Amino acid sequence: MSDYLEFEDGDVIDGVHYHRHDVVIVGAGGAGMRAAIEAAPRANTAVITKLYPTRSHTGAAQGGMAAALANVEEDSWEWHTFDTVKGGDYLVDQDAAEILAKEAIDAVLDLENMGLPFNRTPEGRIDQRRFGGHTRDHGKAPVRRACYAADRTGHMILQTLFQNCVKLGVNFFNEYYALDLVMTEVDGVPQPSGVVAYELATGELHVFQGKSIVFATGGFGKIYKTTSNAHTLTGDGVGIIWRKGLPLEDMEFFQFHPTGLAGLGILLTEGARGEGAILRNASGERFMERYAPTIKDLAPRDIVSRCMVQEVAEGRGAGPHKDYVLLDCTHLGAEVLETKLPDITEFARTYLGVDPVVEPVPVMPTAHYAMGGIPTNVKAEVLRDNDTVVPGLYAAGECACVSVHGSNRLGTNSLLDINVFGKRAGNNAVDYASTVDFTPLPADPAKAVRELVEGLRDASGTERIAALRKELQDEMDRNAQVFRTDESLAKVTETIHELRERYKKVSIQDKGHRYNTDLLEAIELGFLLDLAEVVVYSAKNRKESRGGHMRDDYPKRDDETYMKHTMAYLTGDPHSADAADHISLDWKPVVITNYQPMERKY
Amino acid sequence: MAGAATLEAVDNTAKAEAPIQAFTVTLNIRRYDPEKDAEPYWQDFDVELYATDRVLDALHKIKWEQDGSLTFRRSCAHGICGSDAMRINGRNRLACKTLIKDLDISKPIYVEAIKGLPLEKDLIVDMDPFFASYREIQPFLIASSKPDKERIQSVAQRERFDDTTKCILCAACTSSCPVFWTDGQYFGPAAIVNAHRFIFDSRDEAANVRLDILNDKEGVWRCRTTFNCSEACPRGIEVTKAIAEVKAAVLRGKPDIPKK
Amino acid sequence: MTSQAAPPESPAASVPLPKKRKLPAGTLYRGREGMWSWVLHRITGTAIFFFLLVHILDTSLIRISPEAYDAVIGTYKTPIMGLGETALVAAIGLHAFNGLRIIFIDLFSWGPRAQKAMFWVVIGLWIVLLIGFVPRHLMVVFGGE
Amino acid sequence: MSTQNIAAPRSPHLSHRKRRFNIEKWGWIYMRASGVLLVVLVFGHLFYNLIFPGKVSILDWAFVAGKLADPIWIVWDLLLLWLALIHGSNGMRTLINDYAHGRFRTLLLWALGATTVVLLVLGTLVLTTFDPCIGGTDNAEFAAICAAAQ
Ligand SMILES: Cc1cc2nc3c(=O)[nH]c(=O)nc-3n(C[C@H](O)[C@H](O)[C@H](O)COP(=O)(O)OP(=O)(O)OC[C@H]3O[C@@H](n4cnc5c(N)ncnc54)[C@H](O)[C@@H]3O)c2cc1C
Ligand code: HEM
Ligand code: SF4
Ligand code: F3S
Ligand code: FES
Repeated sequence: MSDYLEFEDGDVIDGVHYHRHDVVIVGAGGAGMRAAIEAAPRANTAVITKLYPTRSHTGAAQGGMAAALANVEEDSWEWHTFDTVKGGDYLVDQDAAEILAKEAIDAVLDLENMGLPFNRTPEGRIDQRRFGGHTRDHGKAPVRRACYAADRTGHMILQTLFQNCVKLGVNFFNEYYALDLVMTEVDGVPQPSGVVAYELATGELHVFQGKSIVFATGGFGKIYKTTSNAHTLTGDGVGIIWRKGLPLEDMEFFQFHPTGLAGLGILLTEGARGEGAILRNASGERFMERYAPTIKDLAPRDIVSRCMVQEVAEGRGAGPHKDYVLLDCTHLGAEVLETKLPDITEFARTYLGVDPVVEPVPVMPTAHYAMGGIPTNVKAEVLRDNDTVVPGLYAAGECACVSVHGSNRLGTNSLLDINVFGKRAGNNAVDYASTVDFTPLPADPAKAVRELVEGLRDASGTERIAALRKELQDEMDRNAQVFRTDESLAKVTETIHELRERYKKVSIQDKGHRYNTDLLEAIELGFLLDLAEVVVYSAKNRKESRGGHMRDDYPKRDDETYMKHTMAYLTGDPHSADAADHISLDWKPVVITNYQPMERKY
Repeated sequence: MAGAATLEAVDNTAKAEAPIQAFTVTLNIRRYDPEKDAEPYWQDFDVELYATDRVLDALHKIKWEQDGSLTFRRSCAHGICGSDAMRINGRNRLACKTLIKDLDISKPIYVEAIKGLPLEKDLIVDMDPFFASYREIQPFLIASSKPDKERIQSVAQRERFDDTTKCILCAACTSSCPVFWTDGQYFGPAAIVNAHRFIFDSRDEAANVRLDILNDKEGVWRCRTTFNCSEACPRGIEVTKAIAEVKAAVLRGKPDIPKK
Repeated sequence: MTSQAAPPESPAASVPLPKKRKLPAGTLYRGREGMWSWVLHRITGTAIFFFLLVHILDTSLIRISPEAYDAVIGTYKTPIMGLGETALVAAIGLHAFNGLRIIFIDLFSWGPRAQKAMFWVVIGLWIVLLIGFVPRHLMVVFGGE
Repeated sequence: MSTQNIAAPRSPHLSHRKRRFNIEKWGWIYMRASGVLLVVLVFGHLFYNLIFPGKVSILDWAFVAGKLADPIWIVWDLLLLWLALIHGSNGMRTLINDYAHGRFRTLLLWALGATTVVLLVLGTLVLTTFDPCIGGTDNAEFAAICAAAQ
């Protein structure tokens, strides 16, 4: 056993702190805290998070959380399943979608019981509203399925989960950045044994040994410039998994939300359209009537986004540069705006100086949600390939790909996802931890991270992090956004390679140890570069248009060839010039139970 | 390549909005790095900005183009995560919600850390004491029965505590309170706001416990109605009013919640 | 800001030396009506308190002898003390009116929202009080005898 | 004072204990109740002493004695004394709690308490045992009262 590290919880060896917990959760957004609420009462649990939990981006979610409660009109979880499958352009694993829709009801009731202040119906039940892509009886008409709390549902979910974590005394390690997953070779197979984290306040390294490890680190929208995502959503968790040689699924599918404040990307919830707001082009035409005659403005996001870009491309955009469309809420009246959509009303006023009560708001699509991520099964267990699980490793939330969202997530299904699969991850992690022993840590598990951190701190190159990041984001917006072509994607690939070379020559200015955010931005950029490359490489390979992935050169969906998930693996030196030399792609079949792929019409 | 061509144009939307004119703004930032400095000091930076930029954009420009060691917290960049409360021109605000055009740029913009919490580095303070007093007021629903479905709550009852559910725990209020500055022992408005959120929730059964906790030397009675908290709250919560309601509830022995 | 803002020359070397400034204590918090009314309330309250201490002591002299009392009170009858009395009445007026404002804030649900308006009402009433009192009193102080 | 050298906020030693008599709560109520009464008492007092006679110079022993010959004014001034002094000391207590720390705070609080008690007792004695006839008076009305009392 001498190959392995011997230590006690709390030891400090060579400046590295060692901790031992049955369950180690990385990330304290909705998914991470939902898992913690299950895990903490039953096992010794630690939650590592780079932000104070209430700063997580779940708090930005506005519109609502879907569940077929049928509180205001007839509804059923089967319809919800169908909508999810259809919304995801049939790339959804239908067994997972069924679980999502069925467990949605309990997920909402759990939250209510934990104290979440949902808006209420006149009878005092949880109120529900319409949301894009959610329909009654397989597409007949929009249905009221989204449970909501004004336009701050995500805020309320995040607060409620945090409140319950406080109640349970969950052990948070705030402002600890997880930077590596420790794998120990056991019988020739690498098994997860811990997580290495960097403590922002001190610059010290911590190793958390865990029997079960849950990743819930959220999305990576910062690969784009125009995004609704937070500055901190740099995909660290997904990047860590990628660097371990584990696969990533469906990375080409990124959702662009139709209504971001033009130029800024700040989100205006789809709930606005749920309440009746209308998209208009420069001439005031309600153009969605042409594209989706049945559900018009409430068509799924990929469709609406594309139509908007189309309108602008064809010269019908509004504004001096004809480069955006308008979201018209004026007919809703001040009352509805102030009571049901107060936050977005304020965003428009603050950031654009536009008052939605009297004028339409300039909007354009904004990078919003990563459908792809760490592949898991319905138990939230991470997959090593198409069907082998990595024992003890779990993922949930936006960083994971179950896949319930397929190629396009329906609005309100993600808050649902984090609750349903966050809970499952927590439960299964505890169950697993109660049956096994700790996997020993290798000698010096923090070695790689120490080298990374010290390498960057001492680097004396001439490149600046911010400049590289900006080039990456601009390029992704230009060539890998709503519309993609072989040519545009090839350009991005080239840019990324070049940026990667320049990244070797960066230097940071803050050489200190305490609160060195300069250093962390450098590390985060590393993850962004890795993930952007996987997104682009996967996108280049999928020569069809489906859901969030729209190829101008292959505008049709091609079920013959592409009705399957992409699985990407890191198999070589990421610095090699040709992405094909270090990324290899594979396919994974889609689970189909009840619904055969059909053309998507709304 | 219709799509890509369009997207070029999208980039420029913000500029298209108003006649764009960049001007140079001076930011005077209170710096402190415990590894180097014995005392905090002020440092100026000149930054090119647009009227639509926010103070957060200015800080980013400095960090990204001039001095990477400038340290501050931020995440969402639109006022919902509560990371970037700081003192801007002498008042607590969120950097991401403060537009340059709303400030007088003929003079330097003063930016410094919030007051009353231990200063860690530049604009970062230690938030642990803040969360500690939050935890003390038992900020979670306490209800004995577990119904099969949701608990029933009328629209009026839900409305009763709506204002205080908006809190993002940014600490702008607590760190603007002159009473909190004196010795930091006062629970502070944020903790009271979050207690209010549960005390006035018709589903909660432990209002008395929280009222007891706040009926204390460091509780509601220390509030001297200076209203700095209400002025500072980026969520527009009527903090002082909430505190007054809690005081009234302590005096009556129970909160005033609509019966139906 | 799409233009590729050229990063300043050689980045590693371009860190500007801090232009250090004195003023380490941080700026004065710029509160509004609520905060300044509280500052005034504190100052006036404290001032009145110390006056009251002295006032009780000097008034107690009436128990000792008329002469003692008159002697001490006599020393008060100077223009300076007259001004002091004016300040005292001003302080009491401000403290009293603002005290009522605080009570209204605490007592009525509309109070907190009306606090700024009430502050200006307090100032208004206070000015009226001073207009009623000061000229008369100063006339007595300076013009008397 | 920079933020680095103040005690960590909400340090545990000061956390709440349960007291039967809650001085903060009752103090708060008292400040408001006494405040309302004080408005009447203080302005009455000021008006009678400063405005009503029309001349500050008239304020002398005889004037006070004359005033205190009326029992209503004795009650008035007694109320004023107690309400204002307790109101003021409770206010000062708040200030001391805000700005003074540790031993110094304890010391100040004791000093404040002692001063208040002494002055309350003194003031009460003066007012209740005051004999307007200890001094000679040229006020005829007054002399009559004194004579009657003898
Ligand atoms: C503006 C906006 C509006 C939305 N509206 C809706 C909606 O109405 N309905 C809906 O269903 N969905 C909505 N979504 C999507 C949904 O909010 C997110 O997908 C979901 O909240 C993600 O939750 P999460 O727990 O996976 O991640 P997050 O909440 O992003 O949390 C990530 C956590 O991981 C931690 N973390 C990250 N990296 C590290 C690291 N290296 N080390 C340690 N910790 C780390 C962070 O600290 C954070 O706590 C919206 C999204 C956005 C951006
Ligand atoms: C004339 C009528 C008066 C009214 C209506 C009044 C009202 C009040 C009120 C309501 C408060 C509480 C403030 C708070 O809790 O924030 C207060 C505080 C105070 N009062 Fe008065 N008061 C009056 C007279 C006096 C007098 C005569 C004195 C002096 C002896 C005095 C000294 C103080 C002091 C020292 C405070 C504490 C200030 C603080 O904590 O900031 N007041 N007053
Ligand atoms: S009450 Fe307002 S200022 Fe205070 S913490 Fe909450 S959101 Fe911030
Ligand atoms: S600033 Fe402080 S004194 Fe009261 S009104 Fe707000 S808590
Ligand atoms: S960055 Fe989130 S509140 Fe400002």
